[in-house]
Amino acid sequence: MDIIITGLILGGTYALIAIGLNLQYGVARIMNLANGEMLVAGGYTAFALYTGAGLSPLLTIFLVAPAAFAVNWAIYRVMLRPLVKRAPNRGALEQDSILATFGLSFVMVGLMVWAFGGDYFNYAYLSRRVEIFGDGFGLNRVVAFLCATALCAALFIWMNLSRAGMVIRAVAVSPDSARLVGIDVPRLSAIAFALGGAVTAVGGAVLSTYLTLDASTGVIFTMKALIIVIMGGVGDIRGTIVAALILGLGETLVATLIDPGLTLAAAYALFILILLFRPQGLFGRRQA
Amino acid sequence: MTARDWQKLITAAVLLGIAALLPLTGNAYWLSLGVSVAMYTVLATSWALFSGPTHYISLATAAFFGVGTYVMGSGIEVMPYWTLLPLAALAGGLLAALVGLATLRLSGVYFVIFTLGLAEMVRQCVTWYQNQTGHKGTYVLTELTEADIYWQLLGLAALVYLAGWAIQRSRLGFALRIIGDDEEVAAHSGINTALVKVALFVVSGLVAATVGAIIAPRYVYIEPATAFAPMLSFQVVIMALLGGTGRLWGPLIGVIPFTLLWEVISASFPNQTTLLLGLCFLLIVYVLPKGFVGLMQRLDLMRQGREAFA
Amino acid sequence: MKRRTTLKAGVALAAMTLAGAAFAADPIVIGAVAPKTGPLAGGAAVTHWPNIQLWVSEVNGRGGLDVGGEKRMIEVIEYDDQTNPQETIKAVTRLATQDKADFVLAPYSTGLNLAAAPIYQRFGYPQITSSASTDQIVELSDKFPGMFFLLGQNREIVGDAVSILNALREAGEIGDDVAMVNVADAFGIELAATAKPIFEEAGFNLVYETSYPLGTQDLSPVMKAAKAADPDAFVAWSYPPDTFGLTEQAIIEDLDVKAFYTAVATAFPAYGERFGAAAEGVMGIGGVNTASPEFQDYAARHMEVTGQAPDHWASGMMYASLQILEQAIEGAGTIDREVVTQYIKDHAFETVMGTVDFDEHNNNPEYWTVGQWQNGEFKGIASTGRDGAVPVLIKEGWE
Amino acid sequence: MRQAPVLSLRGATKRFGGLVAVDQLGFDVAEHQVMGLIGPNGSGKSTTLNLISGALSPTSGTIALKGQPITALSARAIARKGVSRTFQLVRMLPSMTVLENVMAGAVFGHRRRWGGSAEAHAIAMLEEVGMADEAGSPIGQLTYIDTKRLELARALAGEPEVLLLDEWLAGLNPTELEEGIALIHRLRDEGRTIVLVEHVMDAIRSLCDACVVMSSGKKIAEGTPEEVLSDPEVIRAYLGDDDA
Repeated sequence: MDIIITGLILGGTYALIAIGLNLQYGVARIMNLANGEMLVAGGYTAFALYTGAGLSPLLTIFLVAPAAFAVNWAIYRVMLRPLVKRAPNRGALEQDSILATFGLSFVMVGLMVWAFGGDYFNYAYLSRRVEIFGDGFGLNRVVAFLCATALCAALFIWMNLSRAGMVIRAVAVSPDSARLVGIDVPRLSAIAFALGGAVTAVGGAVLSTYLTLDASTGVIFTMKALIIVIMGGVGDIRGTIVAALILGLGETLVATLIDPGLTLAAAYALFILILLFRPQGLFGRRQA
Repeated sequence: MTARDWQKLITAAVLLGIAALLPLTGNAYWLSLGVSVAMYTVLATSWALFSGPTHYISLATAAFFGVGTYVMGSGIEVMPYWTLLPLAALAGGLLAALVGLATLRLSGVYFVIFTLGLAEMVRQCVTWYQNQTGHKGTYVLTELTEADIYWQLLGLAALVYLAGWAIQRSRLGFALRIIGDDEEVAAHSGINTALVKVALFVVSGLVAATVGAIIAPRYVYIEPATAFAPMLSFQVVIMALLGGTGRLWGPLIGVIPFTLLWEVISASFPNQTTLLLGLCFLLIVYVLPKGFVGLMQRLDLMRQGREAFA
Repeated sequence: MKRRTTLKAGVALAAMTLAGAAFAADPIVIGAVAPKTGPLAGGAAVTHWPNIQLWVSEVNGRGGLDVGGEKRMIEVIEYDDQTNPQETIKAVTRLATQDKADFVLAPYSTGLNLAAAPIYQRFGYPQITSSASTDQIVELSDKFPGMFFLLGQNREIVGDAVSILNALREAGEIGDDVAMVNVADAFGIELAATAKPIFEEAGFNLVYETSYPLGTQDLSPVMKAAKAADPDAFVAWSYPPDTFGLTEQAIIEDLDVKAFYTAVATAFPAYGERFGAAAEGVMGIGGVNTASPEFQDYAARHMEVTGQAPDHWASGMMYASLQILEQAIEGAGTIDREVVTQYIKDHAFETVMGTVDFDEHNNNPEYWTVGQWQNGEFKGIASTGRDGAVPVLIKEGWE
Repeated sequence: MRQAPVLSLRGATKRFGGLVAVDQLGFDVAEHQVMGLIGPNGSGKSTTLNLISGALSPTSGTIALKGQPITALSARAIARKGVSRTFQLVRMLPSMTVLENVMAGAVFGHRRRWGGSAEAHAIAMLEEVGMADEAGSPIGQLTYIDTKRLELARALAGEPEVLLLDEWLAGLNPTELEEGIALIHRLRDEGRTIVLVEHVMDAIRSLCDACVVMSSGKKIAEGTPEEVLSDPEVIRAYLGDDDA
């Protein structure tokens, strides 16, 4: 029981890390390697506002979200759109976007070091014990899990029930056909990219309540997010959620039952196994 | 071999000979840059041998490099240096073969992410193993100087160029170009696409591992974080693409300006090094999508166009 | 366009030079290479860079270094090595050959120091390391005679931690059962490997023993398992992010131990700020004599100049390394590197951490090994010959 | 005594999830025979070619080349055993010259040539399709029918036992169509064994020795073009039940 709850809570953390990237990659087709930096930036904002102005990180997200949306919108329109236009095929776009966003991640690390310094930052927020079925858990992690649940549920409902969500899903499935039925694909891609960035930054704000971050740690989160998104299947929110939970549970199982030293190795092994037996990911569609 | 081939071969040998004279100038600064250039040339060229024609972006360089570094690091106490280099190559090649067999069926981005994760996974396994065995620090204390390391890298570069040249002229190279153009046509023409890809991946893996082993004495103290630094994989890709992967010498003309640019940025803007390097990456992607080779070909076409009009 | 750390006094000097003041001597050019970005940037931002800033401002505030009767200002050239040994090597070489640096401060961390050691050796720079921790001091100082080690040896650091637990056990405060975990990275692995036989020799039972990867996001399985083993003491050979993570989990799990030890970053001021009263009684690597007026004065100046407090382990060591260089240059009365290096070998130095007198292996034999949070300060409780150790406190819960 | 068939399918079946694209298909192709595979859109013709060439592997059933089973083999192995194909949508090797495109077939095909021999053979194949003059051209400048010809030359360069043509005549204008039919006629006269999927009825009538008609994955008729095209069931399959 303990393992399951710990695993689920960790899965929630992973969902917060990865769900934004899924939108960016699944819909806008940008494999964003600067995803982790966006997360750290969100975390830093929460840290600064909490330690500076005493603002609760849970309120900060309402500031972070629109700001990150705007920034990511601009990034997409200015930086990435030209790449999309120029790419003759999806493979070329992937190559270009990997390189461009890798450069972007450097730029963002540089900007963050410049703006906030290279220091570690963390703070105590809701760092209390709560008991669930007799086992103790960090309240901040539980809250993060609830945030992840709320965020995923909201995204899922929005994607499946609203018109805008349907249109975004159409773009995810087939940008070419979407264009044929009169969908403004560039605009939708920009929205999806910006939304993904906003979700990631919000995730960072929530995670900063219990993780120690610094300007250079983004890459760790990028790696995790990539693995989860690929495992879950590109362009499907359910896949990412399931993959995040599987990874959380798997790592906790290995850590508890085998050896914590093998958690990351186990995560990669899981990732490889899924890729080998289901290259399109858990929920992905096989590409024609 | 035609006269033209001989001419090329001799030119290359002369250039290599000139490059080998660098340490004799006694200028430590240029030598330290020379080591960087030689190292990245070898890595980027061997990377391009595989990734250029197949368009598979491999980010596994750091994994192979790290494996080589660790072979050297853990063997130097018990074995002579020169036996460790082939051992490192073997280890890198073996890893590449395993990974290749398992993953070269994956397409595009899946392969990219997998190779990116590979360095991390190997690193985790190495550290876990060391932890289990109660390892106390990996030191590579040798008498090798910067010049020795530089010459070894040059020698390896020569081997890589020879291998690349031989491959280009072989069935293997031809098969690789066909795969790069259209894998389905390749399979239907009777090419064992998996074997060809694995073979080339193994070449790039064993070369990168050898480079890691050669560089290990330079690091003196081997840590997982520096041996498996993911940064290396990206640097190699960027440099190779900056040069252009369509020609054997393409990566070289990417490595040299990039290393110099890197040096200028590091030296002139110590507080914005990372920021400016990022901007340069972006610039390369936007301005030189096909690298210098592509740029030269474009200029060539333009000149021909003008001549045609004249 | 080289950006050099020109602080107030430096600017004044530049103005004087521009005004044509011919009597101003050339500044002493000092190179500094350490991470500003990359995995170790967080640690360097706490212990490395602020001390350079402080030292330069102080020395230049005094009008510079007294080199054989002539006052010479310091000009620092900084490079970011991005936590990449290749870059460290290039940057040190660049400092030596292009910038013609008179001295180059030691880089940050064991790995980067050792990678650069051959270059320091080649150009004859004394390399006074304050963040390199190794058990190969004898071999290394033999190979690199200009390399000095301030931070101490792992054997001692680990041995003293065990001794403290042993003392607590003999006092009847704790039993034999110890839970030991470590971060699976070079430093953590080495400390754990050193610690294990020492613990066993001392008759402790390692009731729980494991490692976890660097960058683990959730340490709760580790802490839950440690708690389940019901230890009397908890020891973690940890790095900055996980030192925080483990402590937080210990609080949440309410790990009931009388001795709680985490390694690197326990001595960071941020640790005390983060955990407040819960930090009370937590032990960690390092320590200082907080009662020493020299250290108090240093801490106050550090706060004033850099806007942040020094950590109570490597910060003082870093500053001490700068003081040693300063005193050696002034004492030798020259910037001849060979002479200065020999001076460092031959003399003892007064630093904020007390007197430093390197032994025949260039090792600083007297350093703090274990510290503990007491009354909101991280104080030294064990050392290899330093004065001012305070008695050990029993950890009384997490409130 | 009848000669053993070069290619034979027995009970070949391909399922995609619930959909049965090819259902218990069986037919033989004799040496020097031109076999037409016809049927309405979506009847499983191209899937059948993909099964033969190894692009897809059958769910059940057997396929044999000269009596040897090739059912479980990869596309590469099947190509090496002597099956060459063209694709429904032309597939070129864009970075290579015309000659190199053809050499790709010669170097790795049924008979593995290399160097001068491969080049000479490739030029011979280009002559066969009437493109010898363009050997050195990059393929970006080719007309549509030239890309079709080139692809044919590449397939021929492998010196196949069986040549599979997947709607090779589709998309040609009337003049080109005439040239195309003439070209395949020549191949036929050379005595090559060919399986072609085609919609152009004129071509089928003039080229095919025999036809297999497919509908919804099943074989509904087999015989000479005249026979099958007058079969009421075939007409019904093409025109739909209402008109029958």
